Amino acid sequence: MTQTTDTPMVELKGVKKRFGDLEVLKGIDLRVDRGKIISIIGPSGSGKSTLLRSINNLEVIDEGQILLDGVQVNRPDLKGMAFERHINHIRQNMGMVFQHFNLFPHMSTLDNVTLAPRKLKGMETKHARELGMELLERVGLADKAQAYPSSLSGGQKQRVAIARALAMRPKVMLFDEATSALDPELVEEVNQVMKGLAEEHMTMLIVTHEMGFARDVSDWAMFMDGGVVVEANTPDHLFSHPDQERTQHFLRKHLGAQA
Amino acid sequence: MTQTTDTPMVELKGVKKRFGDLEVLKGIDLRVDRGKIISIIGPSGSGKSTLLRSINNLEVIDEGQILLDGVQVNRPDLKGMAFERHINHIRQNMGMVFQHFNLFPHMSTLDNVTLAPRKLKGMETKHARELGMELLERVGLADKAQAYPSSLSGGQKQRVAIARALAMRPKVMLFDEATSALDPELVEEVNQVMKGLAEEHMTMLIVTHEMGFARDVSDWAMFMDGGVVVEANTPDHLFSHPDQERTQHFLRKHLGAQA
Amino acid sequence: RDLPEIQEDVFQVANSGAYPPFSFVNTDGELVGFDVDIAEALAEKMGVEVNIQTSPWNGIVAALAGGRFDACICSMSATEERQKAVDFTDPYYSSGLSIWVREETDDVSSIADFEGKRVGSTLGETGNQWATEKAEGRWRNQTFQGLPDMLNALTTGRIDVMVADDIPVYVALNEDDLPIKQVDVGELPRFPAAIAVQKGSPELKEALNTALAEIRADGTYQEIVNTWIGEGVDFN
Amino acid sequence: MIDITPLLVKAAWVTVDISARALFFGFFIAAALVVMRTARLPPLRWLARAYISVVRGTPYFVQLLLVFYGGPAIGLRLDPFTCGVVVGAFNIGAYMSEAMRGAIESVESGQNEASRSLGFGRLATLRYIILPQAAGLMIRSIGVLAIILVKNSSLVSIISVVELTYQAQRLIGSTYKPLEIFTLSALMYIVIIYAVMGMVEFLYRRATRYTFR
Amino acid sequence: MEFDFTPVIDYFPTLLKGVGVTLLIGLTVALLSILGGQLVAVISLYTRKVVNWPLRFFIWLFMTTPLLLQLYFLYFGLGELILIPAIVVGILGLGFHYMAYNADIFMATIRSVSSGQYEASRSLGFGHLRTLLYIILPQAFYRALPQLSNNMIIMVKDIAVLSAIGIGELVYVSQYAISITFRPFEFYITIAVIYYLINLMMEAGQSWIERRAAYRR
Ligand SMILES: Nc1ncnc2c1ncn2[C@@H]1O[C@H](COP(=O)(O)OP(=O)(O)OP(=O)(O)O)[C@@H](O)[C@H]1O
Ligand SMILES: Nc1ncnc2c1ncn2[C@@H]1O[C@H](COP(=O)(O)OP(=O)(O)OP(=O)(O)O)[C@@H](O)[C@H]1O
Ligand SMILES: [Mg+2]
Ligand SMILES: [Mg+2]
Repeated sequence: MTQTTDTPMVELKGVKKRFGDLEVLKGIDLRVDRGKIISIIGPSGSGKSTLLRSINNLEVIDEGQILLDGVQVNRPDLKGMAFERHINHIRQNMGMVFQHFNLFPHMSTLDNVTLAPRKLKGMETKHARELGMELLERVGLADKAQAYPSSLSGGQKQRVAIARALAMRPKVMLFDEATSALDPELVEEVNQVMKGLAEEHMTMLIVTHEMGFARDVSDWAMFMDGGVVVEANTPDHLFSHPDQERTQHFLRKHLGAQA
Repeated sequence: MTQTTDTPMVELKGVKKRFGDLEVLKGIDLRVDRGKIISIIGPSGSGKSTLLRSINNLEVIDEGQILLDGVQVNRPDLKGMAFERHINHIRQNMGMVFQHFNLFPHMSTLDNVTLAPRKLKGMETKHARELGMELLERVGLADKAQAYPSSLSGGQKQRVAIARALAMRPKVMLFDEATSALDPELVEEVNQVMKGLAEEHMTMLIVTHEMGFARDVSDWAMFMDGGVVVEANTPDHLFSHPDQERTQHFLRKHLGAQA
Repeated sequence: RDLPEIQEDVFQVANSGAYPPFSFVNTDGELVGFDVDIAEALAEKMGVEVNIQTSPWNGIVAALAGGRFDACICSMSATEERQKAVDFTDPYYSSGLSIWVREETDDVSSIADFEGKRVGSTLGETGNQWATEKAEGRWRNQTFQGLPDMLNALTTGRIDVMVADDIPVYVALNEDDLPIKQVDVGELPRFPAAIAVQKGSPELKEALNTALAEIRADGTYQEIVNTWIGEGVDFN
Repeated sequence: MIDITPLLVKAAWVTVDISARALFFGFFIAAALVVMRTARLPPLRWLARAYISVVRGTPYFVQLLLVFYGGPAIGLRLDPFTCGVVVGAFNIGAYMSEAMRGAIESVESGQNEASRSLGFGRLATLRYIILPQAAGLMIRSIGVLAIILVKNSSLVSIISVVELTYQAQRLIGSTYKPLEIFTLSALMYIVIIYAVMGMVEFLYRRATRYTFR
Repeated sequence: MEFDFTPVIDYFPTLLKGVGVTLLIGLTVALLSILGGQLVAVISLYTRKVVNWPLRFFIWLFMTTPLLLQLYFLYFGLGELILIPAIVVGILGLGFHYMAYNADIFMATIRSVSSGQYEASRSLGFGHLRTLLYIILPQAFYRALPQLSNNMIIMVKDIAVLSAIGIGELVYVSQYAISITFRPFEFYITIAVIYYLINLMMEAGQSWIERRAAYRR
């Protein structure tokens, strides 16, 4: 799966997705280079979650192509076990943090984090625990290692979800509003973590409603509405002088604060 | 339950709550007057959700008193059916929007919204539908009235949860990060809705991580950390010149943006 | 209940209904058999109205003890242990154990030859107890719920030797030509079959004994034997 | 073979009749037990728990024998059929209450909280929110219990109710045709239980419709 | 009616042997039917119709026919072809029977685990099977527990049906003793007490797992 650095890490070509009559993605094109952070903003229901889920093949797209590091993710030609092997391999290189966290309720926090490295990479328990504790430390939850998800606060759950995704050391991380339940201090810390990861060439796609966060953290920003990409640009440009009227309207509040 | 307007709408006196060994609320005092919006901010795990849940008696507090419009909510003296009647009555006057939304998955969006007025207030179906559609309109979801929660996006779910809580026309609304999944445009709209409600004398307690939102919308702001109220003041004061170092540290990012 | 109460009411009699030719349900759904006819003859002599019902064998003692009926005319062997729990009348016939093997079996001619074989008997019958007590680890006992199962097991080779009350097997052989044969292994115990009544009903027991003697004396008894067991079989 | 079929059909109807009645009454006993188990008065909870424990803990046929033969001693003289229905209902009720409790507990706690916070009482919450979501698992569990009830109804023969299995055994005793009669009675059980399964499947699909939207 | 428990005491060693057989069969069948039930549920939920049709039919057969008939068929019917030892027939018959019941419950609880759990595991790179194994089945198991324990408690008592093929479990040995001593009530009360003790152990196990599960919801 190693390609020259010219290959974009994530590439989408004309991706379309329908739910029944509702076309949620209407032909999305996107290129994300290695080690870049791209943020995706847009109104509720515009298809942001669906886009991330499609990249991870949790939604099977109807048209178009999705490539991870040059390898095609959606493979309508592969069937059964062959596709199964293919997609599991792909997904091990992608970490996803869900809008609803989806922690495993029957496992302690630490087990949530270490399950994948232990079972998928065959990491020894001891080593996995060290890694897990290190990650929990990083998100400020070392003291909750033995707690079960049901006793965690919203922000704590979210941080466990982030740690769980990071534990596989994926090439790409997909965050679906992964900072919405984080307080400003933690946003700052998570921001640092992300920048650190980007320096280690991890690529990140972040769906967020927090314009300030998007602006701070990302290398590229994309505004979606109604299943299409309205505008994509550097965050500075997009957040300060959006070209499209639709974007201006959406960011009015934010632009107001800027002015 | 009607009292003179001097009676605070919500009052907490020395509220303490423990989970096993962990003391999550360490004696909280709070007064919220009728028609006021108060926002509660604080780091993750500081006890904000627990506080709201305690006001609604979803967590039974260990010490202290909680009063709604002069009537005591927690009543350790009442047992069995008597308490049951008491608390159901109290809760009908309080709307709550959960951090995880908790929509009813077996009902359409519209039914989620109209269930309580129909069954608790005996509102006729026709009338309830009108009310429900009006509320869904207000949160921009009239077209999803017949959809089931599983097909809604994160922001859409959150708006249904808000509409559901509003349908009972409560005196007090408790929002637990009720705007975290809303995009800026909707935040603006929800903000308008809230202000409108406040003018109709609805009292609101809002837990949020969005300092901008908190500052804009609220009449009073409270900063919590480690189960205690560190500082409470007008939003202008709290967000611009917090008195406590802890608050300054927490708001550093926000203060920086201000400067 | 003792006799006076029964005379005012109905004499309730039970059998298992699954032990041909003594008691069974015929293809018209009627309960018939040797035990049934005996019960009717006795009731006539005693001048009481009778009702004959079935009760599964494994619950029949409980039912008698629990007072669901007054007497069990059900081909029950009157053993000593049982006499501690219920009262028995005089025997109304005596049955013997018999030993059966498959036709091709030729190495069984005495009890000693059971050694190492699989021996079947029916749960709750005297043959079962006999086989269990005699085995002393020399052979393996297997127990069945009823004669049909056991016959099946013998013919399919699940057991090598079958210990059973003789009459029912003869009747079964009349119905169906089975590849089995009886072997003589010498002296086998014979058990007197008697009517069981609840403890503490001496008058009923007396009346039954009197009636038994009467049907024996007037030939009714032999008629019933002729009908169900065979012409001229001496059944004492 | 033809001549005994009506006898078996009649006995099969006894099996259906006794099971259906036991299931019907058992359902209400179970519902009462579930309510008692969550009651606020501790003695009620203990009583329910003890009842469930004892009834599940002892064999059905012993319960039948005790009530049928022991009953008259305390003035409870039931005819065999009634006794089968009553003991069956109280027996299956204990199991069913556990099945119901399990289904109810499988609904996420957030659902209960959301409903309570709207002002719904415990019963209304159960009625409108919890039961509709628990219904799927509940129907399947009760379905399994109903099937077991039909099959175990053969145990009531011990108190001399002539139901399908006992009738078959009696007829085998007189005809010496075990294979034919067992096959015939098996077919009847298949028909009865297949009907139960069909009903369960229908109700289950209805109850879980929303998960497929 | 007077009670006299001396015969029970005389036969107590025999009864204990019967208890041993009951427990042994019970444990084996519990294991077989729970693990097998999960397997069957998974196969019938997740494989194509052609694959799972025979399995479903097999399950359907065990669901619809009484245990006694199944045992007769396995013991006598198949006996024409191969002689399977009674104990094996008993364990298989009982095992398959309860496997069918358990599978039915597992199918319902597996489906009740939210799709988010499945997706979260898949997105970590776990395949379908391992997702089932680590994520779905444990949660489905917890939810199935009350009905599962119902099934297992009924199963323990159904072991008595095995006496039909001559297996010397508890009820069988007591009926033997009753046929000799004619003391039904004393013996039935005794076995009721023994079963109750077994049941107490099972209930203790159930509530132990349930407490853990409640914590992990
Ligand atoms: N049921 C519970 N059992 C044990 N501990 C709990 C339970 N619920 C909450 N806690 C703990 O109580 C503390 C406060 O939780 P709470 O949910 O009130 O935090 P919060 O301020 O809402 O945080 P966030 O902003 O992350 O939502 C946390 O440390 C949490 O782990
Ligand atoms: N399973 C589904 N079936 C039908 N419609 C769906 C389904 N999932 C999503 N949708 C619809 O697709 C649209 C896009 O949803 P998506 O979750 O991608 O929005 P989003 O941009 O993530 O919004 P938000 O910011 O509110 O999370 C919404 O209108 C939603 O109702
Ligand atoms: Mg989304
Ligand atoms: Mg919270």
